Amino acid sequence: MRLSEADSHALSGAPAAPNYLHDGTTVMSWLNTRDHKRVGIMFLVSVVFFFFVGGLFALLIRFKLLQPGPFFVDALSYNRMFTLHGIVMIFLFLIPAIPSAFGNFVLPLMIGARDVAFPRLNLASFYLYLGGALIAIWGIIHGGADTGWTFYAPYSTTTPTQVAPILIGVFVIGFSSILTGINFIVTVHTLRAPGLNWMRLPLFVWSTYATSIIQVLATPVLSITVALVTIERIGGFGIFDPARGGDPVLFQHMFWFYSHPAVYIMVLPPMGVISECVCAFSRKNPFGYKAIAFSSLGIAFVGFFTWGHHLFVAGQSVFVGGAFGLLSMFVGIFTAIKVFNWVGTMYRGAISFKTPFAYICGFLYFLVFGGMTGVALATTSLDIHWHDTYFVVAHFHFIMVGASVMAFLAALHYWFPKMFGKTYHEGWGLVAASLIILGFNATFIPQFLLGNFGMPRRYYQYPEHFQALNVASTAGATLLGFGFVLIVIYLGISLKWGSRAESNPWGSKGFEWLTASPPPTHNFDEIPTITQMPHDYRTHEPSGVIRVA
Amino acid sequence: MSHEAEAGLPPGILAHHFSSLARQNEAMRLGMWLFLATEILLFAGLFTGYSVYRFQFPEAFAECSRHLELTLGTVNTVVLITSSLTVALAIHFARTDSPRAAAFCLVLTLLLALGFLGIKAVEYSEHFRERSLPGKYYAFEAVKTPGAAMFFTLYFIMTGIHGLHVIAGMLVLSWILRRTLQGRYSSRYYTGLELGGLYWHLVDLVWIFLYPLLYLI
Amino acid sequence: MNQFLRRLLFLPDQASTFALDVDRLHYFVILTTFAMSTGVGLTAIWFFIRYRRRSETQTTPHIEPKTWMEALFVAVPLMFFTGWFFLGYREFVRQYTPPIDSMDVYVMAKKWMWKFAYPDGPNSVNVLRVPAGQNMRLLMTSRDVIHSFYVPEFRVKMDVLPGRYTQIWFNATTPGRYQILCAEYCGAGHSIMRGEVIVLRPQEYEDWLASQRRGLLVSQQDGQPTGMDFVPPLGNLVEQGRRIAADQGCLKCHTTDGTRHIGPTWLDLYQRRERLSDGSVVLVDEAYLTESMMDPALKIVEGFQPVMPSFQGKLAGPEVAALVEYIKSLQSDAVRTGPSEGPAYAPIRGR
Amino acid sequence: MSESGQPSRALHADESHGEHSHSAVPYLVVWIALLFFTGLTYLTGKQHLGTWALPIALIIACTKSALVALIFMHLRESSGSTRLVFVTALIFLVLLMFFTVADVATRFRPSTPAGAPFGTERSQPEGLLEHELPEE
Repeated sequence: MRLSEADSHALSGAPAAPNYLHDGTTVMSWLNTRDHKRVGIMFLVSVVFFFFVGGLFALLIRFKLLQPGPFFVDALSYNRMFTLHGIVMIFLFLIPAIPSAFGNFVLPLMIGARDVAFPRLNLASFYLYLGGALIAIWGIIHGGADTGWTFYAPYSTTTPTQVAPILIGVFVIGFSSILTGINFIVTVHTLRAPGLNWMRLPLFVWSTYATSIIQVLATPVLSITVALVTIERIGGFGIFDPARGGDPVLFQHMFWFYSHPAVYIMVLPPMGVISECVCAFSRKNPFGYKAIAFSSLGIAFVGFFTWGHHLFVAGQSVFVGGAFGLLSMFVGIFTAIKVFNWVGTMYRGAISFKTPFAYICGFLYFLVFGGMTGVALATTSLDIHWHDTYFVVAHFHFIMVGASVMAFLAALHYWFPKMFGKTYHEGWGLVAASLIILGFNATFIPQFLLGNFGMPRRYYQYPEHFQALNVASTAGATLLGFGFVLIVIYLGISLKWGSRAESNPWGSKGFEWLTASPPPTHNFDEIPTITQMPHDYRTHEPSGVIRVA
Repeated sequence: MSHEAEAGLPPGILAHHFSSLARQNEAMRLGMWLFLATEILLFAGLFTGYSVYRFQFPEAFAECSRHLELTLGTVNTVVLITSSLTVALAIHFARTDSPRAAAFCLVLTLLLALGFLGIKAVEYSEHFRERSLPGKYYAFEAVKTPGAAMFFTLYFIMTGIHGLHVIAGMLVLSWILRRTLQGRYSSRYYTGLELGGLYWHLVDLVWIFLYPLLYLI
Repeated sequence: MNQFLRRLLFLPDQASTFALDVDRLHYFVILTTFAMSTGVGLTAIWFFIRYRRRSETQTTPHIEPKTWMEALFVAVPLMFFTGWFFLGYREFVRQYTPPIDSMDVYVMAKKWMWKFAYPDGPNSVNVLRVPAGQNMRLLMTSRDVIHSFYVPEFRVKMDVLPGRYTQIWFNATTPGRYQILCAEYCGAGHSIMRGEVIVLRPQEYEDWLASQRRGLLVSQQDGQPTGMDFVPPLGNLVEQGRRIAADQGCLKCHTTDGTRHIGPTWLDLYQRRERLSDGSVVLVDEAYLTESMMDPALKIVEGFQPVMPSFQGKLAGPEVAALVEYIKSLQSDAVRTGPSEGPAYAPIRGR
Repeated sequence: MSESGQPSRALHADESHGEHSHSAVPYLVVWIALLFFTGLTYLTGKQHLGTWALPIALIIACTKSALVALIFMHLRESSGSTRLVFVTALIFLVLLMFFTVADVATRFRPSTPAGAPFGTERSQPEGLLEHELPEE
């Protein structure tokens, strides 16, 4: 939903109470803001823009794969396309999407704070993100890398394509991720409203807190790995060069030490969003609040122990492979706990089927299916056949598109009235949701079968017998593309001409709904004193009592 | 929100959204420690590389570390430890309301840091002279065992990145020196100085591990 | 049942001893996954229908899960997952530890082609001939970047790392032609880096070997001869090893008839327990031989002077392989009984 | 505090905590201790003890860093969360190093030949199988 600066003027036309959107409508007031809500909106706009850039690359790749032989593009540009699809989608969309866009907006509201702990740092984090993105785009324009988003040495250190600018871009975006993580951890520790102890924290705050721990502790290792590859490319120091004693598997260890926890950066905030939406739309208290909260922390910590399951087939020792396989099994347990508790939350609730709830059903199915194929991959012997085939591609797309993007859309619709004070058209919402769920299945179920059939990933040309499944997958991909475009259309329309939303359209008892929507710049006139758990629907009165402090 | 208790502070210290100065100090300290955790993990990557290659080429690493300037390395360690002391004393003087002494200690720290970089420059020039350089530039006659180039690759990358952190620490300390001279820090508010000190202590901490691993084993 | 499920899941046919066991675990895991996800989806839909919102002001009870429920949510998945793991890991260890009596083939991956060197057969490009029912071990190395040797029908895959050996083994059961695919991204030609494994009946394999040795097919080069690599087969690896030993001057110091000379004799050297100058004993295997060529001063045999120059930079992978094979062939009783490299649990060396 | 124990002789008891009466004595004492340990590690390092060199050096370095962290960086007086952050960072550092070195150590032996790696393109010219072999 392309909210350029001009749109924000149109928004302010509606005669609403003075809120953060009116508070200064010049471009400078947005670009130089200290308000966590405006930084959140700016992140949201840029994140959605990059989602469509990445999506475009995805459609080009799927279009090429219609034919087994050379078609539409040559090998080198095809390799560049899937590399840039990976980099743009992961570093520019998935990692900042929910923590920086919705986390920035909603977290201070949920804990009853006026702003994040370090507002200037928050703005710096946005500009680091934009700076890194611009450097990466400069690299893309000048030819872009053809190494895959994993930059495996020694190919990444020897290929003549423009890898260095993209590596520097990823390095800078890493800092933006670190600063956001630091900001959220300190905010949750020091800026909670009176009466809001740890056991009353909303579940979205728990999962964003756990994500921030991963962001702070894992991203530096990516920074050093990316820096070493850049040093190797420019200086020829030979740290990953096998001819000089370098060990390519060392690169993979250091890369996956970041990238596996990064997968949990991408999936934990969506789980937080789903916990909120399930409670709000089934109007019931979270079933097993402690279980869901602590399993978020569990995923954050145990996630650091399992990176070796990416190296089962990479020449890693059999003994250490077994250790990593066993540890990977425990991470699956925490996701299972969450799923059972979400479904438990629906039991004896009062479920209203709105668009976010449609995305929740999609999310649940895809998270369980994607998650369990992940655990199947971690059984070491099956990974031998599946590694680096389309089975793995389908697995992580089930989690990233099936779980993360669905939850992103659920969050977008759930907090749309809170952020913009407008309601979207429910009918179109459900149409788009069903289009996306159908298109998603049609795209990635054939890829699971392609993986079983033995088609390796990142293949420009493939043997003929894989063509049928590839054509089916491409058809599904176009359907998926239409679904996303449809969302942009009707959300954009309701931004301009949508009817005004009242302050709590869903009747949800999450803490962020205690204040007006869209909220005033200073969030709360009076900081509320929280008296009960979030989402406690036994009575009607709000879950926080506004007492004169 | 009662701000009277925090009166008597220079303007702009207490941010609007913090309830009390103690809470804001707590937040800044926690934020700084989280940043230090990222620095520790940044060097964790380098130490992993060191331990993997030391495991693969034990003789080459032992032999090469004997060709490093051990005396200069030890002097550097003493210089950094002393600079850690002077930064700690600077914080102590700020807490006991003697900003001039604190400023003097900060100047001492900056001089010691310059000394450290100077000694490092001498060592680097020595390496350039005897061609004991990383990767493809390695042409050191004294050590021919395979894996020797890898030792110097790690030596230059680890000490180089540590040197960058020393320079960053000097910039931070000189910024804090300026604010100390402006009389911003007193026993009621010295958090800014303390955070600068924390960063400098971390730089010293990393060198405490680098020194034995590179020079002595 | 197996064929039905295999075709349902689009699995390639099972042409090696691994395939059947791996596929059985595959069916168990995939069917449980499918059952669990549809179960969760259906419960969600059933809860939605059963507890849909009746009125806008409806309140709902506050329900907390009982501890046994939470324990169940943990125990059931944990049981499944650890069960899968132990079933899978047993198979993984079996698949990555080659049996002692397997026949070795040296594989060299190079940017966008595979080269195979048989110890007692010719070299070939992109075509690997294998006798059916025989355990084959592939010792693989790469010339430039990481490739990955992948034969879907054998359910076999291992990355080929530059600068070091990785090993893999399989026992092809049904004769036929199976595609070798490169599974690790290695540049523009990653998707056309395809070879072929031709599984022959043991008798056919012997005939093919004999014809190769007689040089009948000297001119016909296996697989598609690429321009720069036209290679007339020049006898097998052992002969090439002998020729290199002569050219590089190895035989000036090492004798092949057992007599002591400047360097230790090569007769019966393979699998011998050498006593080193520092008193420790080392088993002579491929790794020790490679290491001694690249870094002779590292381990000196007792009673010999460290005069051997290092061949680092002078010998390429296949040359090293040829020399190792030649040394292996110098057995007094001329029958090579030496076991191939054992599993990865050999004692960890290094200070 | 899970950091390794205090050095035996360095700190004496009369360390007072008052905001104004903060004394500089502990800093000086810690400084002397650090110099002592640097000397200790210098001497043990010079003797090149072989297999015991690494553990000793690491123990001394850990004690020195514990001293710096506890006293110079005021970890002793700071709240539980900052200590937790420091300890977690150390745990993950050890975790990354342990599994990576364990992998290199228990790998299929010829996979990491002690001598320089062979057979890679750039380390030497084109190899044997091609036509350079001298004719019979």
